Amino acid sequence: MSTNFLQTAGLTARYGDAQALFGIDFHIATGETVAIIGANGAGKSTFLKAITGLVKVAPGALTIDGKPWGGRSPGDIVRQGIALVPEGRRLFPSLTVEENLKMGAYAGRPGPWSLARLYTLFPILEEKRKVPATSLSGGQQQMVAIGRALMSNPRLLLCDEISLGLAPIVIKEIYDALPAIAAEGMSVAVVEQDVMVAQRVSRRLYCFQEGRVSLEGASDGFSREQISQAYFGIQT
Amino acid sequence: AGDGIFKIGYVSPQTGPLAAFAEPDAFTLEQVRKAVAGGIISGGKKFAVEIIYKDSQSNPNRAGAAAAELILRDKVDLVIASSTPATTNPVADQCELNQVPCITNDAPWQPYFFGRKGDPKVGFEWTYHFFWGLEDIIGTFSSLWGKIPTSKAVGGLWPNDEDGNAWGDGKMGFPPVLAAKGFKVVDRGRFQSPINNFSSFISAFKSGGVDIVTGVVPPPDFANFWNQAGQQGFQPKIVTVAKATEFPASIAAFGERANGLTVELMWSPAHPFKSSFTGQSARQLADAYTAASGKPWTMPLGLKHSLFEVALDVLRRAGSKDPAAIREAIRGTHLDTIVGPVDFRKGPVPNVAKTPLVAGQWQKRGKGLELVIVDNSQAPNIPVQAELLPIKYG
Amino acid sequence: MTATVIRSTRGSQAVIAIAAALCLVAATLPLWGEPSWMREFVEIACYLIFAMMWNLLAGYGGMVSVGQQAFFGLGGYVMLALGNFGGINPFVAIPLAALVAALASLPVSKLAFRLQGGYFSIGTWVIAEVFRLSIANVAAVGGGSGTSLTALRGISRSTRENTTYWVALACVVASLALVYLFLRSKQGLALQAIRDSEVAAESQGVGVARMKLAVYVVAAFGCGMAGALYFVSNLRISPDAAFGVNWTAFAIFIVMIGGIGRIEGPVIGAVVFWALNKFFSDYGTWYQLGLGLLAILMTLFFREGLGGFVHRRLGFEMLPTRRILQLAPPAAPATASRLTPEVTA
Amino acid sequence: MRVDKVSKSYGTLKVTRDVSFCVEEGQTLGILGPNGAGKTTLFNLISGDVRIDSGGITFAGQDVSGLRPHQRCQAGIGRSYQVPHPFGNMTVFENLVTAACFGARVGERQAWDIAAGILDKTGLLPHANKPAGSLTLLNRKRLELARALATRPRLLLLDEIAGGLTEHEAAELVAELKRIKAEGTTMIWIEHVVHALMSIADRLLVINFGEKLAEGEPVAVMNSPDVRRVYMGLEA
Amino acid sequence: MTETIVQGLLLGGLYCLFSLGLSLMFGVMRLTNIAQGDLIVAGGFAAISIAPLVGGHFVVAGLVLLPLAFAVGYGLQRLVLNRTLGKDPLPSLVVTFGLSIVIQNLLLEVYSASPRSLEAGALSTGSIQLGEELFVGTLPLLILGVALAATLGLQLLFSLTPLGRAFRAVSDDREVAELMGVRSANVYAIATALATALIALAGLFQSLRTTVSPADGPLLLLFAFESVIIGGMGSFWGTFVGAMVLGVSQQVGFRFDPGWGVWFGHLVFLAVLIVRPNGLFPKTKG
Ligand SMILES: Nc1ncnc2c1ncn2[C@@H]1O[C@H](COP(=O)(O)OP(=O)(O)OP(=O)(O)O)[C@@H](O)[C@H]1O
Ligand SMILES: Nc1ncnc2c1ncn2[C@@H]1O[C@H](COP(=O)(O)OP(=O)(O)OP(=O)(O)O)[C@@H](O)[C@H]1O
Ligand SMILES: [Mg+2]
Ligand SMILES: [Mg+2]
Repeated sequence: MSTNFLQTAGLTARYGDAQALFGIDFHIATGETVAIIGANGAGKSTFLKAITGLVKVAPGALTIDGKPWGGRSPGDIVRQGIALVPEGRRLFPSLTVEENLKMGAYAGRPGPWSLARLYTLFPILEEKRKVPATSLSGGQQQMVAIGRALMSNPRLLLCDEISLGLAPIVIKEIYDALPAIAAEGMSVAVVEQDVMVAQRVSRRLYCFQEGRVSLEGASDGFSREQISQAYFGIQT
Repeated sequence: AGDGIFKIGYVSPQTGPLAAFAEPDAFTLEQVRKAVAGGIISGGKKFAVEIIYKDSQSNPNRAGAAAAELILRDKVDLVIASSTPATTNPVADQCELNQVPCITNDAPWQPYFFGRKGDPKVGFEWTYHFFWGLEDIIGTFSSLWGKIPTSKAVGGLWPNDEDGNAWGDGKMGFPPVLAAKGFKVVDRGRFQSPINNFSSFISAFKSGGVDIVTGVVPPPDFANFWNQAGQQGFQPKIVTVAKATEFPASIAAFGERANGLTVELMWSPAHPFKSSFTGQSARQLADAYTAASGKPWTMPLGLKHSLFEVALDVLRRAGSKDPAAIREAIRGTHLDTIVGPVDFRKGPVPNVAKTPLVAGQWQKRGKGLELVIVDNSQAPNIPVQAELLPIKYG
Repeated sequence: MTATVIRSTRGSQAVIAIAAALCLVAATLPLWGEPSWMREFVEIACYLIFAMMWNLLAGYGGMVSVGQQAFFGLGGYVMLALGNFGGINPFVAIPLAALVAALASLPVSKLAFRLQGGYFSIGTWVIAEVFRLSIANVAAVGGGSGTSLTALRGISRSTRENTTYWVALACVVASLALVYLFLRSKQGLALQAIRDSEVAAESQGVGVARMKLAVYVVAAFGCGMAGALYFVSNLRISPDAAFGVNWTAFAIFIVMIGGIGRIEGPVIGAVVFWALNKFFSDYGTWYQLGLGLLAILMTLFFREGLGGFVHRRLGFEMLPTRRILQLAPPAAPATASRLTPEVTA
Repeated sequence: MRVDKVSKSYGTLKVTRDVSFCVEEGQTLGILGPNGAGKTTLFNLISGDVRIDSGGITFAGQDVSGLRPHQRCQAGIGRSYQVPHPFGNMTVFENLVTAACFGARVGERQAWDIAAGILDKTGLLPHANKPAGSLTLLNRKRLELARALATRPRLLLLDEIAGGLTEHEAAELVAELKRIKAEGTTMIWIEHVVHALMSIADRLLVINFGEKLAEGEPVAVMNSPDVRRVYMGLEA
Repeated sequence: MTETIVQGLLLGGLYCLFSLGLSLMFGVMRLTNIAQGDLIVAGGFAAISIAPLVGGHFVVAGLVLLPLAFAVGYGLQRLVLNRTLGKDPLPSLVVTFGLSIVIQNLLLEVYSASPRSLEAGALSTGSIQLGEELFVGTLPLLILGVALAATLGLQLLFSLTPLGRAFRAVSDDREVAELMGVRSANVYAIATALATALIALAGLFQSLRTTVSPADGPLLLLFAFESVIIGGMGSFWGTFVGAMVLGVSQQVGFRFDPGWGVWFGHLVFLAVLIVRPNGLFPKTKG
């Protein structure tokens, strides 16, 4: 089942005059979980933004189901079934928990995920559904962010540092939920600073360094030294 | 190459809130230009006449700038202007400073003269004005209001502008004269126009037993007042408000509720005067205007016409382009115009000549409303056309 | 390490030299020119000074005010009061009036600075309205009807006109020089830094609040001066004329045409405005409509303005405020031939 | 420089809780902690960009907690931002001149010399006359450091300036910082690149959830089990 | 005194209609519309022009006007204002200011400077007597009712519908909202369209209650603006209350002295600015 339904080839991206990505080759198959690691500013978030259309890329650089999708609007991409859990959660502060979740369904993609199903996955959210999303604890906010992305019934879920600012115990909780989420054939790509976590949850792994892929392969195939090398470009 | 050409600069509020005053301008200018197409004879020489027309945008600031442009750039020999002190005063001030003769009208002479800080003993050197004064309007109005029985309590609507300040003035304006004539004045003070709520006025008028409302009010403010009076059940017998009810267009906006409103009348087709340069009677002039523009007659038509009558008469007598000669000619003016005789030698103060004033009422005639003369106490030579009727409330 | 810093180019020096020569020629205008030219100059000078101040505020200080007419009108009224009641020569009263406007801007800033962005704009407008309505209720200066400047009566027309002209010329040159030197100075650096990032400017030791206040006060001073000058030449003042929002409208137009955030912007804009005014102002409504439309189009499609366009075309800035560090002082003859080191430290 | 029990909350989120520490003159303190632990916030509190809710900050014997940021800068606290805030429309040189003029409060001429000297030292000289907005991220980070130096600080706050540097560049940076340190400047450095930090810091402070987790001698701190678990994500 | 307050509240109803559009556009786009007042006046003139075409009744004119205004607003945002949005408020300010000048002069050209009003028939003078000396005009009461309904409607739209969620989401974080599939350009255009419809409604009532003339716009803008700021930015009930406060303040000012009514309204606004810079009911986030 290794149909690479999403693929990038030589993807470059820039912010104004500053180039952030220098030719990323990346692919993910249906049902696969892939991790992206790398130091601060390596370009991981930029890469996810490029896939979701927040950063403009050349049309041919991004293919979904073999068709070029680069340079399309974020709305078009989300309707293709690609959802992003953005870095720093970025919930809508003036919306309640439930409204935030409903915003996720704005694109109207049909699929298995509904409010009811989310509430069974994260029961705490049902309890808190009427409160402003930003009054939740960090971990609960992250659940909302993931739930919001799931509400669009994606084929590919992109998670940008969902462990950021969370207690290790909460991180564990969230990552434990991932397999259940991915069980129905959803692909998942996680960006993670914590290498151990990344290695544990993913099948394959990309390491970014300065806007380039410095390491790629099966997650359990690397030694810590190899990863450090790719991560910082130096020996620890 | 200016020899042999008299240049007249004309400032008027073509646009802005006062634009209604300039409505007949196009017609008047065409008429005048046709009349002087062959030039005029002055001092035995033939002069062409050129008229340069500038817009004040109803803005005193622009009016002054326009006058300055006429004087300095276009080098006009004579400046004329009309329609409210907001136009006449800045224009006249510019002329005075630049030593150019100037004739204005259509603004009561007190706001013109005292508004410009004129001294009745000295007067001005270069600038002349003809119109009626507050004494006329107070006289006409009080005579008008005596025609039917009322409580004799008068409510004042005087805004904080050139006219309102003069009319409501405690020394020169309405209040002292009315008090002397046995009227009780309810004056809540100058209001800042535009104003959209008159309820404080209305309740004061009601509690003061006011039967008569007067003032000099821009049309939008009066519309507010009149609607709110209706809502609050305030039903004065007489409403004599200047400005707001002078123009057919603003009257049309009030619809049925304009019936019975009274207003000062400085010119109408019924005035028994003739034009000094077209020979038309007032009626003929009005008809010609309606025929040419398709609009009903309006008071500024006569006033603008008379302004040019005086200007041309002055230039004919001046004999040369010398400003001093033109000024002397203005001083010596004694002309029967379409708004009545203009004589600068008599005036109440130097530089001012007075023209007659009556009062009129908007009365139902056929389908529409017509402005008819109902009081001529200050100008008995102008015949009354109808009886004053108290305002009827349905 | 000793740094060589270039602050002007041949081109910009030429611009300044030409400008200085023009000023000298202009100063003799009363001897050979038409009175109407002087009159036009004075009027456009008022617009120019006002627009320069607006540019300083909006283009450099990031404060888009729609209420600068408050200080314009105040300047006019203070000049009038000093002249008519204080017996002070109105020409002497011009700087005094500007000073009063600057003082008045201190308390006003306390209110206005509570609002940001668009709300600041309309808030300043409300404040200008308060000024207008307050003055309109002062009977001594004619209330809503306004009054005439009588202090200049009795002075001959040519003396009055020539003096007004010279004063206007002096005001323009002084404001231009002031703005130019200000922007070239340390303070200019701080202002640009604030425009780029307030947070970072603050962390680099720039007192942002004080700097903004300073700009606001200077702008009020300039606007007050423009107002006093305008009404000295116009001789009649009324609240509607003095505190009308159209002053700001024209300033915005002039600055957007000339190029916002550049010193020469208002100058270019004022020249264009003068030309448009000369040829089209008789079209009244359509003229104004055209100005509004032009401002919209410039903002949407040509935000750099004519000044920016000229700068790109000429390849040098007419009135540079930049500091160019000369990289290899002794060598690089190619650069040295184009660039003239002005100051070496 | 001493920080005394400072706290800060954003709404209900307590970002800094009763953190106290002090830095001796001439010393270098390294700060570590997971993302969102409140490190940058701590800097914001010290530099005055954000007001403290409670607690006090004393610098060189003077209580600075009531001062505005620019006053603190003039008092000798210089800082760089994690997300660079260059004055984008000004040249790199002018960025530094501004900092020197207002931060170090020197005259223009002297500021030029300071600026040129620092440009030379930080390797930004070739970019001196470019608009700062056109720099690459790496150079922007260099500019952050250079600009902070131009204020002639006695205490330098550095927020993740080594992130994304190659091994060679990081080594150069460390060398430069060592020079600065040798001149007697006190430094506080937030950094995820641990080995760089270790090579210069006299002491380490680890923050987690706005609280002090560990403080002390670098090697000891890094070997403490709490830190290994929370920060490195290593099961100790 | 009761009368002053009642009249003030009725006046506030009109001000509320003036200001809802401003509040809506700022809430969704952070866009300050300087042409607000002129658009109100244009709405009034449009109603006056439409009325005779549809048989003269203002209700019918309103029914024609509202969808028209909606379309105009949509186009305005799509074609012009969307290009001005961004961190820098200057472009949108200059463009709406320019728009204000264009509208004023266009109206002057088309309708001349003469003030005009819309015939309301018996409604314009009808009233309900509440006390011995207390009359409440039917039309002002109707306006207050409509203002209340419009405020309630907007509040419900914002809090209960997907569109309202999209409005708030785009306002909070445009980028993430786009990630959810929200087309922000479209959402902005709908917001402006709604605001313009409200503006037209305000214009219709203004021309019914009094007259409109091309130069009226700026003052209406200031009243609208003051209502929004007094109430606190970004909350419709706040705007409603702000309008009431402004109406009552002006009325109290008029009672004190007719020359100082509007002035007193401005003063209350400035006082609120000093005492509560974020308005009486600021929107609390997070
Ligand atoms: N909005 C932006 N404007 C300009 N440059 C940006 C912007 N966002 C990111 N960058 C730059 O692009 C590069 C890649 O950043 P990105 O956020 O993708 O890194 P990252 O790998 O996600 O880092 P982190 O671990 O800190 O999240 C960096 O140099 C960053 O500074
Ligand atoms: N202005 C703010 N409003 C609300 N919350 C804020 C604000 N600034 C920071 N926070 C929150 O405070 C917490 C600490 O942020 P801070 O930037 O100090 O983290 P950090 O330790 O510097 O992380 P990193 O390593 O990613 O730079 C985060 O949860 C952040 O979301
Ligand atoms: Mg990232
Ligand atoms: Mg940080």
